[in-house]
Amino acid sequence: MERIFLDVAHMLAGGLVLVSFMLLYQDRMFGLLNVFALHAVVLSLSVGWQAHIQGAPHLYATALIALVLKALIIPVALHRVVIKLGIHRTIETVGGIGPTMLAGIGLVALSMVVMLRATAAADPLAREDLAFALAVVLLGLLMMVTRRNAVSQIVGFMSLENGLILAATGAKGMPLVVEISVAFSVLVAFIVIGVFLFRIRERFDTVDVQALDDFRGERR
Amino acid sequence: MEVSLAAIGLLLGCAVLAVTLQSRAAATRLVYCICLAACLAMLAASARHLLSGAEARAIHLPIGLPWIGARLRIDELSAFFQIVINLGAAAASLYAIGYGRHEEAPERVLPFYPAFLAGMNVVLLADDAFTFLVSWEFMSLSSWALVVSSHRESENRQAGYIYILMASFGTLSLLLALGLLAGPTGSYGFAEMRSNPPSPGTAALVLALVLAGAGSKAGLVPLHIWLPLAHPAAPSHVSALMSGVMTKVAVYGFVRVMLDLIGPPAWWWSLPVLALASASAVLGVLFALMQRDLKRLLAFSTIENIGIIFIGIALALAFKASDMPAASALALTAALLHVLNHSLFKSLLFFVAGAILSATGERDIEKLGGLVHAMPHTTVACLGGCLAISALPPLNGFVSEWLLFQAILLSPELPQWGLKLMIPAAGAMLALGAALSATCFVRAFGISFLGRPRSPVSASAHDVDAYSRTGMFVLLAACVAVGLLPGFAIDGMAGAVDRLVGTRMPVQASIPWLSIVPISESRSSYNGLLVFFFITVSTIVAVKAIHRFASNALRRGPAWDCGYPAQNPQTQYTGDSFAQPVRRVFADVLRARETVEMPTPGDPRPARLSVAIRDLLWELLYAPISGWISSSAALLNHLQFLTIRRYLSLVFGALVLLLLMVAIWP
Amino acid sequence: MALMIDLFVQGVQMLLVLALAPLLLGYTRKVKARLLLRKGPPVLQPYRDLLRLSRKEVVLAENASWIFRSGPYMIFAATWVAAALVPTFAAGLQFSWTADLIAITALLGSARLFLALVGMDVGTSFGGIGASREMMFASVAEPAMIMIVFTIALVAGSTQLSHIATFMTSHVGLRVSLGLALFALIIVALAENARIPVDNPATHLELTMVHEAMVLEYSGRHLAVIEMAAALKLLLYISLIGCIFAPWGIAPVGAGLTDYAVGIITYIAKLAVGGFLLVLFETSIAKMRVFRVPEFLGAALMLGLLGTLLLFVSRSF
Amino acid sequence: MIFEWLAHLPVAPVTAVLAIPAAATIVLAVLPWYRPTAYLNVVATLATFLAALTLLAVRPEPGTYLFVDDLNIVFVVLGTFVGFTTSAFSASYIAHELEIGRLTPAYLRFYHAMYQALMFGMNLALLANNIGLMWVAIELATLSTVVMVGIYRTHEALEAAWKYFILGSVGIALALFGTILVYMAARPVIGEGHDAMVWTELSTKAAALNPELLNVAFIFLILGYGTKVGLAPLHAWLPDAHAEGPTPISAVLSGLLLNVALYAVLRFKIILAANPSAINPGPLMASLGLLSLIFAGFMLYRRRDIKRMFAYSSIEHMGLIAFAFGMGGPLANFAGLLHMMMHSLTKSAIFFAVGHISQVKGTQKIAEIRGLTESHPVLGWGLVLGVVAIAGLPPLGIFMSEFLIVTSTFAREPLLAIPLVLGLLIAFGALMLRVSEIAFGEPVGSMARVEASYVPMFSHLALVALAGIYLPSPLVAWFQNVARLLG
Repeated sequence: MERIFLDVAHMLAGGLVLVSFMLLYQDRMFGLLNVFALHAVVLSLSVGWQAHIQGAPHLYATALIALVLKALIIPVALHRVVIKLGIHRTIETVGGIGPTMLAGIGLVALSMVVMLRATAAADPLAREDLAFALAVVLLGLLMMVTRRNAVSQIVGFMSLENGLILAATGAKGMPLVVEISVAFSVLVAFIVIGVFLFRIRERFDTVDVQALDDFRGERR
Repeated sequence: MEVSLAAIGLLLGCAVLAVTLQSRAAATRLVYCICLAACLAMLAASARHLLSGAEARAIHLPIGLPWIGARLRIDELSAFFQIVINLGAAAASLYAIGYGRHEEAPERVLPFYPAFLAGMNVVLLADDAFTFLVSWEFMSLSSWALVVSSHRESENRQAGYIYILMASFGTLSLLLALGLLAGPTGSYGFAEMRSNPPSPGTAALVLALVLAGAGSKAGLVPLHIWLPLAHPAAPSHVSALMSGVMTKVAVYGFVRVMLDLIGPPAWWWSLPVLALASASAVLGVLFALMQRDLKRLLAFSTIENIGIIFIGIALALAFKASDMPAASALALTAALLHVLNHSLFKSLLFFVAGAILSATGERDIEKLGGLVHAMPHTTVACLGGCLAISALPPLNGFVSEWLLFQAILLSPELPQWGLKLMIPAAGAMLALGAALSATCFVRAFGISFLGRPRSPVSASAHDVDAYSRTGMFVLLAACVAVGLLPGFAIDGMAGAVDRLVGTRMPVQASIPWLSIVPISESRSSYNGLLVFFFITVSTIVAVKAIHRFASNALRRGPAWDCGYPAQNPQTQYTGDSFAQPVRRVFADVLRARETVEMPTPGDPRPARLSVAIRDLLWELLYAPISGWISSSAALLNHLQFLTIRRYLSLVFGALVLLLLMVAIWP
Repeated sequence: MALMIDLFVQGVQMLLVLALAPLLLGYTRKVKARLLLRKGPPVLQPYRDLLRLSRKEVVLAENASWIFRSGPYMIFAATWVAAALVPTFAAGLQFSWTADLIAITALLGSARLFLALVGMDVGTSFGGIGASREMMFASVAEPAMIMIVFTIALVAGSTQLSHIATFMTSHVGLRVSLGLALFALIIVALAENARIPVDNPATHLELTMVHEAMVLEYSGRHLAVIEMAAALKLLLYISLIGCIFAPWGIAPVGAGLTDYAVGIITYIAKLAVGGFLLVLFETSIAKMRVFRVPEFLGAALMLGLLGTLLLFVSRSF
Repeated sequence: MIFEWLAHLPVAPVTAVLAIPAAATIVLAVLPWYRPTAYLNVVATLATFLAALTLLAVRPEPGTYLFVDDLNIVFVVLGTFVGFTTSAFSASYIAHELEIGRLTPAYLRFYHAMYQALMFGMNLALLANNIGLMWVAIELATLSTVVMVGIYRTHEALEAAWKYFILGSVGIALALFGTILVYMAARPVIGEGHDAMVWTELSTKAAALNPELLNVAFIFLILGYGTKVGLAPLHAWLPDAHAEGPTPISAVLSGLLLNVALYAVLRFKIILAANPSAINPGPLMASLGLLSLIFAGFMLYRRRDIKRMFAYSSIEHMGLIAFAFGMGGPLANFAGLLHMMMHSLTKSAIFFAVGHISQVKGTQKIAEIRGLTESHPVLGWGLVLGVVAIAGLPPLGIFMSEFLIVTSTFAREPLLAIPLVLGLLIAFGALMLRVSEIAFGEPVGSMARVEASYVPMFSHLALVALAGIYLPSPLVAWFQNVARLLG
């Protein structure tokens, strides 16, 4: 029985990493949003599974939040943003998809090395989870720094945060997980609202910092 | 000791008071009177301590660095320097009672002046590293505020900036040096430092750091660049303090560390000191000779005198290292005596410059001339000061340099070859410096006081008020007194010398006819009093004889000048033309370039001669540093203008890097 | 009683130098004229000149200050005191210890400083030229002089002239550094006394003149005093060279009358020889351009430094 | 007797320190009129400060969520004090902003509410006995400052707020991962559940925790919270956030928020330092600090905006403090604490002065501010005093801490002292250059006199000056055993 638990958990966590790679691979806006919804679904499944095997009912709440907020509301909202701002064309990446994927693989390897070394003592479940979670976090960051487009950066941030949730739930018996996930949802909500309100945020880069600093007289 | 503390407290209180009543008219007089009183009190107290030969007194205040507190201590050395400081400070305050009235913005001077005096006095009394450095930097800070007191001229702001920068560079070097002496245990008290001398390597480092720290404050070449900028920028009585007195505080710092705290010296320590000192002695006066600005000229000559003092200290170090206490005592006495003398005549000359400034509004000697008629009293004071600083008998400047020459003549006994070759060269530099300074001050006095007025302001000048005159003549009297009776000064400072090098010069007061004998009658002796007496007598004889036997007829007429028709004052010899021969002789050192632009015949344009003097040190040392800093600032400045994504990449990169480190961590 | 004698001898010395100075001047002029196959003025001419000058009235420039008027006396006094302190015919005079060789050099420096100042007082261009050049020469000559003093002092172990004289008479052989010092001292002496090749004492109204340019504005008694001072200076230097490098016949400390007599005679002889050599040198050389002079004096400085270094080094053998 | 009277207070001080700002947040959010709210804001912060002071007297037992010990009480008292003075300053400042119409009453309400929220967040973060709770609190504080930075809603303000927000969120995320890792490291030892996130537990059992996990955790934590501290290369948000937000917020950011983040880092440093087989966190902190010091020193030269310049000087000093704590040892830790306190006071005083200046002159451009000591003597000399203090000149407090840092470093690691001294000199040169431009010379711009009160500014400066000359021995003793606590 333990075995099954472990394999399923492992499968789900690994699935999350896989979906992160799919996110990295995506080069169309809507596709990206859909894949992110998938990401959230996998996360909520994994969290739910953890809740089941740890017998920690409060984790179901986390799973639910993840499902509702990240798999439904936010993707839809971002969809509308994309349409509103008319940026549903391709996503400019920095340094192409291929190298990015390679880098991603390197990051996964790194996280494996770091974590499996570190958690030699901990129980296997936790080890797997932590390693995958770190991988997801790093991939999320990688996505943020390799995408020029605001929406895809937000997506990257949210996938990063999914990794955190995964880690939090993987850490058996960790308190405050729900609160933390709520807090993060607030953060994400802020970001989305920000994109809504400040139209200037079409891209992080479009705020022509140079112009601003000329205006401030900062540049010589 | 208590007197000094009370006086320092009084000064600080006075500073606060000045802040409150800076607006009122009487403030100036009140503040300077208080300063005068405090300085006189400290002068008396320290003189009593020095002459009574009392034991060192220490006081421990529960302020400053916790678990150490502020330790204050007065021994012969600090007492001697306190005398020097407060003599100059008292004269300056007296002078300023009158001079301060010409200040256009007194509220920028009054609060800082007493603070400056207090700071200098605390440095002399400090007995632990923290108190020492705090007061040291406080002194710099308050004098910085005084330098920028007339802040509307951009060059004053520039001067103040360079000054405060160099000052805190010096403070940091001293901080490191004292940190080394204190050791990892952090025993910052001077007593602990004395008790455990550092290892040779550490000592060498300390020497370098102290040379940088105290040297930059004293104005040793090549750390002198701030001095000729900052000293003239301040009000004249403050310039007098900075040049005549504050540099002595720096000398005190050097002596305190190198001859007292650090323990027995090594012979080669004197080599770098000697090199820098002789360089200062010559370069300072050479540049002084080229200046048109009277106060800047005086500032440069300060560099020269500092060089002379440090030559003496270097000799003292060398003799002490090779265990020749008598010679060491002689050299140190010469240095300390010159400390006293320079503080006297340099302050005097700055007072004169201030008097000229307030009378004519000019600092440029090319615009002066003929002041001998307009300002008779100032003329006398200036003439005395010039004679003294030119090291001419029977005034005081000569005595200290004479003693220094005597010390140099003892150096063949030294075993080390490096010193054998170095010291005569230093002696030649010293003589060269003395001769050049005579030239320099003939120029300064002759151009500004003699001849015919070169500008209406100098024709219509009037002598300064009584306070300023008194301030000047007090110092002049002191110069004469030390010059005629040097024996008493030497005996007075014997205690300090004894404490530092273990012995003292033979007692001078008991020698017949009050002459001074450094080592033995047969070797050398000098009697300022008799020289003065003879000169006076023979002058009187000559005058009497002439007026007895020769005709007393006298007729005023136009100047003969080889029969040339009387020309207007502009045709007089100018300061630049006076300096021209020396400029040509030392052209390689000064990098002087003269360009003559001679219009073709028939062309009405005037011919022009323009002289450019380049300061190599600035070009080779300081310009590159500042250039490097600004270029790297420009380079790094690009980091201000990245996009958020790029900043994120920085974070990401840092994260991956550290993770890799952990991954490969054993 | 002994003090009385000492004071008397000291007084004799002071009067002697005063009396001999113009004579030396006249003597040199005479010899020079003879060497140039001219008849030349009588030897006593300088005395006459001084008398004549002192009888004339003084014509003073309008803006001449008190410094201009008191200057000559200062210069004269300083020079006279310096000359009085050099052992001429007797060592160990009463006040010989008042000032050593360094102090004497510095006394001459004071005299020079006043000379330069009075040159600038009236505010004529010639005075300025003279003053600036004089000071420029001095600023090279003085270090040279100090180096010479070092050399001698290191040999004699004293800077006290009478001690040096006695030391030299007794036990000192030929020394390389002494030779260098002598050479340097001669150069300095030529420069200090404004002799050819540095300056021409006989010139007037010539842009290269130095000493004359400074005293251009003087007349009457003032000029007389200045001339006297100049003559004293020449005497001083010759007797300096004499007492250091040819100290024979100088009466030792506490000597009898005969010794003094011998001393005076040998002294006068020394002056005669020195003056003759000086003139000989002057007639055989041409005056050099002003800006060659610093090199000339720089040579003296180098020689002095070399002598000192040699001694410093030889001390350790 | 005052103490037992305190002991019988209706509310425990700890709760008061948190409850007052929380309540004030809600009240201020609903109150419509702005002038009373400003005063209410001051009153609330004053009450918080008093409550914090009572913590000195009566120290409650460590609870499950909150606790008070020597370390965090330093920060709490300092923070609440600066919060109080800053609110006093902002009362007059904001009124002026309202007059010139940069803010509307509605935004002002929002502003005051957020101010209290910020105070609440910071106090909670400091008093939290639970690393998760602390994380939440710091996030709250961050969000409240984000909206205040953007409150002027100008192009630049929004841009700055956004930059702050994004970088801050990433930092927060990293910090959370680190927190989780610490929990994982503690779980085998302390057991599942809440206890494994409690400071008191963690610090007592620190030696037994899993070292490898702690290493990884510390990397995430120092990067996460270090972003808040503003250590280079994580500093990017700081200058713009300081420059574009309202000046009181700049003062609070520099004076408080950076300290809070630093406090978090210190807490974890203690745990790591107590674990023998974990990597020594000191060198990492020290090198990051040194990097920030030198980097900021160079950046100071090209600044045109006065607030941004002082923001960079904050980076410099945070680097210095981090360096001191990284060096460790009783002397350096003492110096670090002292320096942190002095820097908070001085820097907020400087920002008060800058606020007055920018309101009088109507600009933040250094080039348009000249001759201040002549046009506004009190303000100008106040600024000069502040800059002289921040530049580390005696007799002001920062000189003492810098003296201790440099000498102790030079005695232990001479090679580290050289870049340290160079960095200090470089920064010093830049600061003095700018201040002599601002304070001296021909005055330009408006000569209007300053309405706002100088009391907050000069009270800070007076404290700094006093500390430079005399440190009361209780404070010294207290700092010393905190330094021992820091190891």
